Amino acid sequence: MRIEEHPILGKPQRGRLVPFLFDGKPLEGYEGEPIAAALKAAGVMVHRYTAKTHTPRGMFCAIGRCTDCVMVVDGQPNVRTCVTPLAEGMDVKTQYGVSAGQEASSGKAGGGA
Amino acid sequence: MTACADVIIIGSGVIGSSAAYYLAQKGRSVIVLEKNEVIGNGGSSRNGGGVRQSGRDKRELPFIMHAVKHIWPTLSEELGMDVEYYQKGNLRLGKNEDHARILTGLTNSASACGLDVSMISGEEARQICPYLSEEVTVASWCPTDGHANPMLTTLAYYKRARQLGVRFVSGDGVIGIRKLRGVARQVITESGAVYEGERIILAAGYESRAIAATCGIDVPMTRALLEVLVTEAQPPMFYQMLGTAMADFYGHQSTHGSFVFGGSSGFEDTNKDNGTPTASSITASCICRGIIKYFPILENAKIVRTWAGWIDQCADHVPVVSFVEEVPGLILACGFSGHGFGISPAMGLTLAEMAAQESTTIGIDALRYDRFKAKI
Amino acid sequence: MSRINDRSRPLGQFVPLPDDDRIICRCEEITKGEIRRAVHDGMFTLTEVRRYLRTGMGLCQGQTCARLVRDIVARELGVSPLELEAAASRAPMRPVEMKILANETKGAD
Amino acid sequence: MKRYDLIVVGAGPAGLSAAIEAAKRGLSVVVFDENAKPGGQLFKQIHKFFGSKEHKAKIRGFKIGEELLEEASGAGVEVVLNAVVTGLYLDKEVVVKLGGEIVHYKGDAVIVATGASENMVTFDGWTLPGVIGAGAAQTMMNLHHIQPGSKILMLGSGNVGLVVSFQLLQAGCEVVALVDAAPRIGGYGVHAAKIARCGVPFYLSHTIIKADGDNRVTGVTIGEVDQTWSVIPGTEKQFEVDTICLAVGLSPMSQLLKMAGCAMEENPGKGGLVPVCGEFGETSVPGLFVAGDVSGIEEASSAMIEGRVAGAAAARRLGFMEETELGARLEELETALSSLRQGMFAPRNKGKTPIHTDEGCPISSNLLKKGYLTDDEVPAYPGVKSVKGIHPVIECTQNIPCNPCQDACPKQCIKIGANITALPAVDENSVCIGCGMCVAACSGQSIFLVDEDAGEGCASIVIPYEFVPLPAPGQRGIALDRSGAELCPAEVVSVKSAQAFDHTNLLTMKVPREMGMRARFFKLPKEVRA
Repeated sequence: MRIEEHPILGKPQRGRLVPFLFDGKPLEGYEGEPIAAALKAAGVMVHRYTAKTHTPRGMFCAIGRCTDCVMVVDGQPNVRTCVTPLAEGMDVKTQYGVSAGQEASSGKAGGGA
Repeated sequence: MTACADVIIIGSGVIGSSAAYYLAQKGRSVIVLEKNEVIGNGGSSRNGGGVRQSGRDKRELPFIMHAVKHIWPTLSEELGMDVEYYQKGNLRLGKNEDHARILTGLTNSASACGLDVSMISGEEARQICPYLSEEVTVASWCPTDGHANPMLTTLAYYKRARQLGVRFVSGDGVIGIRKLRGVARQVITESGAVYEGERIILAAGYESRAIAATCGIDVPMTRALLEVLVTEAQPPMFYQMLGTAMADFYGHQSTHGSFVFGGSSGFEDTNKDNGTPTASSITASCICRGIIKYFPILENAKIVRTWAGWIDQCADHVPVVSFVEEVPGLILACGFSGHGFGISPAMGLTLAEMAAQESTTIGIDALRYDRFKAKI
Repeated sequence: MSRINDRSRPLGQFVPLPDDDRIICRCEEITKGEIRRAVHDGMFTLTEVRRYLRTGMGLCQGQTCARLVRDIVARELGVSPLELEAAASRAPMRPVEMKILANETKGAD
Repeated sequence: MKRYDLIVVGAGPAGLSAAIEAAKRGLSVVVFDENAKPGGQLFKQIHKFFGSKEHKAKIRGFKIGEELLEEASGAGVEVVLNAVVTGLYLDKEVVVKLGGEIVHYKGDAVIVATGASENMVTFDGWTLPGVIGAGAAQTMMNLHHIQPGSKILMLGSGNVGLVVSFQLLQAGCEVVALVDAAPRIGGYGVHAAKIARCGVPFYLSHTIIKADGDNRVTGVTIGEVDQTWSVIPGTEKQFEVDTICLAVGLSPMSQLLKMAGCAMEENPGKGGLVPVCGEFGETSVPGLFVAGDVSGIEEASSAMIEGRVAGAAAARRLGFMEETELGARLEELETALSSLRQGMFAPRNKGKTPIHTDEGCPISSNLLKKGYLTDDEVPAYPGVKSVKGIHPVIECTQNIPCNPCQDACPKQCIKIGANITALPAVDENSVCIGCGMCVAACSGQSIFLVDEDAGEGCASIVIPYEFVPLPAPGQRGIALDRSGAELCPAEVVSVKSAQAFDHTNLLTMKVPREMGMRARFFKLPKEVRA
C-alpha cells in the first residue's frame, strides 16, 4: 500500500501517474519510481519463477544487489526492477528462468554430449 | 620428513590432475603438489574451453584427434561428473580476404593430417549458426570439434584421482628438484617438506621454468595474460565452439546458458599485475567489441564477471612434453601456450604412460624439450 | 597467504541433515546438501566449491550467499570460517551489457 | 584519461564527508555513486542521530544527507549519480559505467566508501516473495513511500532491526513480533523501548523455523532455541504475516578493494572482510583510502568522521595541506571519533554484556530481554528523580554516546558532562519549566515530562509522538505502559508541534495519578483509528 501521509516525511512528492503493462494487464504507477515499487503498490509479489526449481521470487534487497527481482522489461530479461525507473507504457513481464514465457524455462540446454 | 610415491606431479592443473588420474588407474601411487591454495587455478580455470582440432599446429594434432575420438565423448561417464562436453563443431570466422587466407592455410594443413575440416561461405556458416552477422563472409568448419567446461574438467580429474587414492597437497609451492645419485628423485617445497618419487612430472605452467632451472634445464617460454568473460544466462542459442581468424575472441555457450568468451587486447605479453593475475581495464571492452561484430544479438547480454590468467607461452607456441635424458626421472609437461585444455586428456594419458615406462600411444618426439635452435 | 592443505585428510562420513535441501545460493539454486557434498568430494576452498557448483556465480555474483556458503564449508571442514579465503572479486561489480562495455570513452572531457 | 586529484566511490555519509574535507583544501574531487539519489543510507534514516553537536546529533539522517550535499556542492565537489564503478584497476584507475558508456578515470588518490551489504540467514521458505531485507523495507517506505507489507515480523534486534521496526510502525504497518536468536537485545535499549511501548512483543532466544506460503509469505513459525541454537520442541509459535524482514547484521562491501589488490583480513570485530589499514584509512595500496562501513561496520556518525580523516589524509598526501595543519585537524577529528567510540556499544566492547553502567547502576535485564524497563527498575537511574511539579524523567539507562538533552534544557536541569556516554542526570535543584525541548531533542525518545500531581487526582505526562494521525486535545484514548500493555484511560491535554521539535510532537496526556510513572504511550481507541 502507498503511504499517503508520513509523520516525518509528510506527503510524498511523486511523478506523473502513467500506465504500464504487467503480463499484458494494464496497471498504473508513478513515473520514475522503481518498477518494483509500482508493482508492490499494485499488490504484485511474484516477479519471476526460477530456472531450476521453478519457485517464485520477488523483491528481496530493493537496492539492485541480490537480483532476485529481475523481470522481462520491454523484451529484455534480467532487468533489476528495484532500481529501474518506471516509464510510461513499459511492458513488464514475469520472468520464467532466463526469459519470458513458461515454455522457455524448461528449455535449458541439455546435458553434455 | 619425506613422503614417497611412485610419481610426484608438480602442478594440479588439468594436465597434472589428468596425469594423476591415469596413473592412479594404472595402480601407481601419486602425490600432486600445488603451490596455489586452489586446485587448477592457473590456465585451467582461465580459458575458453575449446576442444578443437582445427587451427592447431600439426605437432599437437595427433593428441587432440586421439582425445576427440577416444576420450572426450565418454569422459563425463568415465569420471562420474558432467564436464559439459559438446561436440557440435567449430566455426572459425572471417570477414575479409586476409582472414580467408589465414583460415585456408590452417584448413589445408589440418586436412593434410586427416582432419575433417573445410572452408565454407558466410551463408553456409549462418546456416549452422543463424545468429552470425552479415559481416561474416568466410569460415572454416570442423564438425567434430567442440568445447567443454575447463574448470569442471579439471575438478573432475582431481576428484576422481583423489577418490582413487592420489594425494593432493595444495598451498605449498615447490622450490626445487633434487637429484640423488644422478637421478631426479626429490621435490622440495616452500615449507621444507621433501617428497620423493621414481618419476617427477613437472606440469606447473610458467612456474615450471624456474623449477626446471633448479636441475639445470631450461624451456624457452614467456607468459601472456589472457582474459575470460562470462555473460548472464541466455536462452539456449547455439553450441558450436567459436573463434575468429584473428583470434579476437573464442568461446561458446555453456550448459548453464551463459556465454564464456576468452580473448585479449593485444597487450597480453606486456600487461602487468599486482601479484595475482589482474584483468586489465581495457580488455573486456575490447573482447566485447569483437564479439558484437560477429554476434550482434549478444549486445544486450550482460557481462557478470571477467577474469584473467597467465598462460605459459613456449617459444614456438607448442608444448614441451618430454623426458630429459640429462636428468633421468624428470618428465617435462609445460609450455602449453594456451592450447592445453583440449588436449589435456591425451596429454594426461601420455604422461601416465611415460611415467609408467610404457611405450606411448601417441608419439612424443615432436614435443621434445631440446628442439629449440638459434635462427641462423 | 597460502595454507598447506592435504586434500586426503579424513573428513569423516557424509551425514545427511534435515535441511540439506534448503537453497543457499539464491541465484543458482544450490542447496546446503550440495555444498556439503562438494566438500566431501574434495572441494576444500570456496573457489573450488564455486567452480564445482556455481555458488556465487549467478547474476548477483555471490553478494547474498558468500557468507552463508563459507559457514557451511567451514563447518564441514571443521575449521573456523575465518580461515577460508573469500573467493576473488571480479569486475564488473554489477552486470554490464556488452554493448555498454564495448562503448568506452577515454580522456574525453 | 580524465584525472582528478581525488576520486571517491560512494556518496554516502563517509564518501561525501571525505569529498568535502578534500575539496575544501583545494583538491579536484569527484564522487561516483551507483544510486539515482546521493546520500547512501542517510536518506532512508528518518530518525534523529545520536552523538553530540559535532556529530550532528538530534538531526534526522536524511537532513544530514541534505546538509552534506549542500556542503559538498559549496566546496566544489562533483557528485555523479547513476555511476556504477565497475572496477578498480592498477594505477588507481577507476572504471565507471555512466549511462550507455564505460568511462576510464584516474585519481591521484582514491577513497572507497562503498558502505555495507546486508547479511542473511536461511530458513525453510526464505526465498519466498515477502521475505525481505531490512534495507529493502527502509528503501520501500522511506524513499518510495510504499509499505513493505501490512503485517510484518522482524528478525534481528540490533539497531537496524529496532530502528526499522519503529519506522515500519511510523509507516502504518503492524509489527507483530521482533525475534532474535541471541538471548539479549543487540541494539540500544532506548530504540527497543520505543517499539516495546507501542506494543511490539520481543522474542529473544527465538529463531524463524519456517516461512509459510506457496507463492508468497502468508505466515511464519518461530521457536525458542537452546544454548546450541537448536529449536526446543514444543516452543513453536505461529504468526499470520505477509512480510518477514531480516536485519541480521551488515558486512563491509569490500569487493572493489579486494579486486584492487589491497591486503585484506577477515575481522569479525569489523563485520567481515576488510582491507588492512594503516593510519587514516590508507590501505596497503599507496594513495588508496577507505572510510565508513567498508572499513568496518559502525554507525553513520563515525563514518562521517572517518570520511573527514581520509579526506584530510589524501589532501596531505597530495601536498594540499601542511603536516602541522593536518596534525591539528586530525586531532580534532580523532577526539570526535573517540567520543563516539566510548560506552558499552563501543567497537571494543562488542560481544560483552556489562551488568552495570559506568555510574554503577544495574543494567536492566528486562530491557535486554523484552525491550522495556520494569516499574521497579526505573528509579535506579540518575535521570529519574521524584520531584514536585513538572520534571523530566529520563529513561536512558545505557552508556551510549549522546548528549543533546543536556544542551536542549534552557534551565540546565539535565547534566551529562564532558563524557557523552555518561547517563543523563536530572538536577533536582534546577527548576523545570516544562518547555519540552529535552523531550523533542532526545534521539532515543526516552525523555518524558511528568507531573505526578497535576490536580484532580491526575498525573500529566508529556510523551514524544511521531505518528499520524495526530490525536487532538480532548480526545480520549488508552494509556499504554512500557511493555505496550493497555494500562488505563487517558485524555489528550495538548499536542505541540513546534518547528524546533522537528516532527517530534509533544503529546500531553492526563492519566490517573498512580499511573504517572507507568503510562508511557497513548493509543486512540480502535474505532477512532479506523
